[in-house]
Amino acid sequence: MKDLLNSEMMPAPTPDLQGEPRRRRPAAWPGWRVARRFPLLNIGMVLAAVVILASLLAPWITPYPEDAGAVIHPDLVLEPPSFAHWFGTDAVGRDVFTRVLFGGRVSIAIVVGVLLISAVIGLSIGLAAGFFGGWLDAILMRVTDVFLAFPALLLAVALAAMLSASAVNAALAIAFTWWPWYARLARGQAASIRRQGYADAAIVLGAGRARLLIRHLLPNASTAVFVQMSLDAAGIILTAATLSYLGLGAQDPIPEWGLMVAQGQPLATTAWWVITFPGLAILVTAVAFNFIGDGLQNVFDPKRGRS
Amino acid sequence: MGVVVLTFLIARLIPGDPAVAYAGPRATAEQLAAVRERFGLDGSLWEQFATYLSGVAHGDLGISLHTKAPVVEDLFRVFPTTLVLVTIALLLAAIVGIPLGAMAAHSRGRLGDLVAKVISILMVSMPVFWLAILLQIIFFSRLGWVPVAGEYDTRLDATSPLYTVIGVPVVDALLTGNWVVFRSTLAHLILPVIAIAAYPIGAVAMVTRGTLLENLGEEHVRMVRALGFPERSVFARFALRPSLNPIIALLALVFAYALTNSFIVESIFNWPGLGNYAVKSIQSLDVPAILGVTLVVALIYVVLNLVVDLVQAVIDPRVR
Amino acid sequence: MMLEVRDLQISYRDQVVASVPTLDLEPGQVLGIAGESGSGKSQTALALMGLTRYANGVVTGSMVLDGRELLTLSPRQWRLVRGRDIAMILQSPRAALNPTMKLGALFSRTLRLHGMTKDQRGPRMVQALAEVVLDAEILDRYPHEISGGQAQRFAIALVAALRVKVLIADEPTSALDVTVQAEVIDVLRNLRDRHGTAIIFISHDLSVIGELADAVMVMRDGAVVEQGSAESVFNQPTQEYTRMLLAAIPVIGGRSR
Amino acid sequence: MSDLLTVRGLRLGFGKTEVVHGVDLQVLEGPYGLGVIGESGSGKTTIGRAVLRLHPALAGSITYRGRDVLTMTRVELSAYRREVQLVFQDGDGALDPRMSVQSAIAEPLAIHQTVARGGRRDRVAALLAEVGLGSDLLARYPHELSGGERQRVVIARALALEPKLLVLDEPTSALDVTVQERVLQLIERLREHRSLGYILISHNLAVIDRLSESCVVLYQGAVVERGRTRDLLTTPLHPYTRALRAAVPELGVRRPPSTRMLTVGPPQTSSVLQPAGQGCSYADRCPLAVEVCRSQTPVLREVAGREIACHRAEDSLSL
Repeated sequence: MKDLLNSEMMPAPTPDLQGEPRRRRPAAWPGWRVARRFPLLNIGMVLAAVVILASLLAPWITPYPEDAGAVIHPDLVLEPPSFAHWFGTDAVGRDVFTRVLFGGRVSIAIVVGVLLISAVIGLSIGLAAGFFGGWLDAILMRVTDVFLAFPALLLAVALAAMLSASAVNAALAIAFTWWPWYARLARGQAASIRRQGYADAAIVLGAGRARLLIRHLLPNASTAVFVQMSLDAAGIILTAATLSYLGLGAQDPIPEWGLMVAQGQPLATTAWWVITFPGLAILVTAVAFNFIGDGLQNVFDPKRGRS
Repeated sequence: MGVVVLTFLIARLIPGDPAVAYAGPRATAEQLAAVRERFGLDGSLWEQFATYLSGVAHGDLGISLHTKAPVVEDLFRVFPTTLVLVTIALLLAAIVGIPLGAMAAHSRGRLGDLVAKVISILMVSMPVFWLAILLQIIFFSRLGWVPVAGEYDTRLDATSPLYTVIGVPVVDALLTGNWVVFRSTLAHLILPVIAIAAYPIGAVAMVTRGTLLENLGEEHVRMVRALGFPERSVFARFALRPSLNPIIALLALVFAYALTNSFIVESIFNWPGLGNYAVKSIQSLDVPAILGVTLVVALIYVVLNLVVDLVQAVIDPRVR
Repeated sequence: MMLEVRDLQISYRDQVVASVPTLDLEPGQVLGIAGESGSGKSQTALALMGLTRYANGVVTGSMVLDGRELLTLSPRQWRLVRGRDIAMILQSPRAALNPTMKLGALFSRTLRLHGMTKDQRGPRMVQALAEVVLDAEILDRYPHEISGGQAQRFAIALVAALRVKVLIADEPTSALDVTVQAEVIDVLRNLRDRHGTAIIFISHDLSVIGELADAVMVMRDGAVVEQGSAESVFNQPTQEYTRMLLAAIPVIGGRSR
Repeated sequence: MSDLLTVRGLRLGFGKTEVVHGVDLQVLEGPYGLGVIGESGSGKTTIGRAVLRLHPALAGSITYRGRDVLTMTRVELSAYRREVQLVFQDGDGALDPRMSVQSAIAEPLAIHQTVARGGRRDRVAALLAEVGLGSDLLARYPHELSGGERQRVVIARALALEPKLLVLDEPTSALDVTVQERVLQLIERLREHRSLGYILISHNLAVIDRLSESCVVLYQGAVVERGRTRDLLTTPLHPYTRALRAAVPELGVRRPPSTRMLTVGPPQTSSVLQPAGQGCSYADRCPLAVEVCRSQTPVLREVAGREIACHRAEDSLSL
């Protein structure tokens, strides 16, 4: 147990017998050998793999795949957990286990969609602002500041209320509130890389803007963006679930975790299982992504270990 | 200013006709026109915006469609309650989160660190609505330890009437020395506060750990160790103080987050605050009210940033 | 002999990073430890301060100061040695001062920690600052408001006020400009002359060590390569590595264009 | 001999503060080294960057082989930067951490298409050999190299375009002495083989002495003394140069503090550098300062075969 997180301790100075010591710092993905020394990262990756596999394979591994849709089993209403129904059944008799697994597909689709949209928009805007500076930077950053002045969830709620309630619209609303964070991150990265000696060196060697951006900026900013994306995956899961819980996301027959909690809320005192398992699913998925994000942070930047 | 434009656009773009929402589905065309005129909904978007802007400048946010009272009055009524709730939750987050993070930093790389980190991550990964419902079921429905719903037991009004001072029962009771009601308000506060504080506790603990570790690796910490200062004061005085600024910045950020979470928690615990008001405004497409709520939130954000800058300047001379 | 070190070995996770068979120091003596990066010189300094434990390292051997074995001390006992018998100044002088504290507060707290009354502290601080040619007005400043040279002199004033027996100076001038470096060396020499403080002066630069040291120890890859009096090491080095180090120092007028 | 690079009246600043106040420099056709001596805050690094147009000039001119550098178009600038290269101090992270040694050195070849793709690998290996490194390092990344190896890679990359002029900004200050010695030898060899002209920026007088024909001493953004390196370092005239020279520790020579011109100066009351205004910027620290030093800014003038900006140069000569 003593060695649990030992890689985070002060690195022992290892004398290099060939003369000058070579700096040892993890600049690129340091490989699985190092990853194994971060227990939370591993637990996170295993959990995430289980969640993703279970939801992808849901149609084949769930006992009642038809329960993911709009079916009613009047004879099976609110059965407590049993061998036949591991997580019990809901108010219209659908198998909660089946619905929880199918729910993962919705959540994962939302996470992927939101991350793609917001990262692409945010990165382009942020990199451009940090790279070119000047008035473009000023304008872009004022715009993102306005967005950031708002609690993201509130903005998403307002947006989702304005669009018609559906999972896709919820994802769009979240993406719309999320991109400024990437813009700011990318801008900071671009500005700091721009100050590095190698950026100047590239200019002196004749590199144009495009080359500087593609060959130097993007690869060096990618680590921070990567870490941020894994941490954000957790935040998006939570936001998406909250929107659905408020009735602003996926609608009834769709098995969405937040929605399932909302539907189960009035019955929760008597049938605890209808809200417990969907909620646990949200928690476990968010924990998995947070573990991964935190672990990656430690791998890439062991000194800081921000969270 | 940007915030005002954004809120206005969002509110105006919400589909559905607010006049219909106000007058009811069976209203006649004349009735609708009258409503539109009364609320300034008949002009072009620009005219509406201009009217609205001049209103904001004069402290007039229009009249709420669902409470039919001036939005400003509504906000003054509901906001203090939420402010008290969120502030208490954040105090709790600081009181629990900072020591938790400090403990993690102290036992860096050992079991205590891992435990603290897992706790923190669980806290920030918790869906707040689910946590609120669970707390309600476990501690109220099952165990019956604490009451839920509302700010205090209104039956007490008969025996110990509460005098209004600022309109927030817990503060009023404290100020007027009404201890019976005060105890009731505290009991009612416990669960909502825990639900709101969960995320901030985790976030504060993680940031505390990170900045503390960063400072512990600094030369100035090595220097005071070399001067013979005991570990306790190395930690509490020399390492923690320069770490406070990032923690304070985080608290401000988390305040905004907690405020939004309080909306959900308030509706679950039936708490008559800003959140409840906001949820009802959205449901009834109450444009002036929605605008008012968003403006208040944005205003809090601005004030908060100001406070953070001031506090940081006091703590760290480099910021001045 | 005031300080006697025997068979000192410093290791992290079972890997030895520095070993010093013998190191002796008398009052008022300046011992220079020279070595390139990775030579183990800074690790030796940490071990002499009893600070290795905070980096999760292990020290074995023996370190006797005025007849008292230091290595077997408890953390509590060590605290009473640090700041009273041994003190340390570091490479980046401004980073070594707490950024949120006025210099006077740090100074005063340190003296209080080591048992000085309020009445004693004021005059002692002013006197110590005068020794390093700093105005007492500096006590009202924060670290970011002073220069690197001033910060290093302030740190030396702290040490002077504490009247320690041994000062460990880990690359105290490497981050400074040459002219400022000369000031700091003068101040250190003054400290030694006035209070008889023994100094362990650690540097990668043999020529700086030559300005001050009576005895010299050359380290490489965690081991002591050569040690002896300054005259013998500089004038008749016995080891090839020492000769190479000495030859590598660029000298003005050494080779002319 | 003709000028390779001429700098006249160069003024540089950050925002509204001017940090370099009208500096003249001259580099002859190689092999030739111009030393720029200065401590932190002297503006020496900014001058180096300005020569490569990495920092905008407020006023003055930079002329490279008769061409005005400051008015060059993008195309001309690109051609100019093929002939003039910059070698950074190692600590600046001059190598992209995500690029292998091979791609780093090949980058200028790829940008300027001077060597066809197929020949690049051989060219890179040849450049590595020229700076004394084996081709086994080609696949390494910067963090897998030692400080000395990294600096050699940076030099090899700068040489890839066959430059005529190098700006060497503290090329060895981050290195251990034994490694520094090898890098100095490398620079010495390259200047002869490739007929290089270079500006060597350093705070280390011995490095300047070894590698430059003439040099300038900068103090707070202005040249205070200029001349042949050997003269200037053996008999420095400006009180600041004298202080610098006296502060250099010399092996086996243990001088009592009193022989230094600058012992522990008066307590400095201000941490910020004085604004450049009236009078000599060195007056506050100068042991020779008199009334005129505080009221009139000295200009460079010829004294005893060199240029010096000091009212008391003649008196300094007789010291």
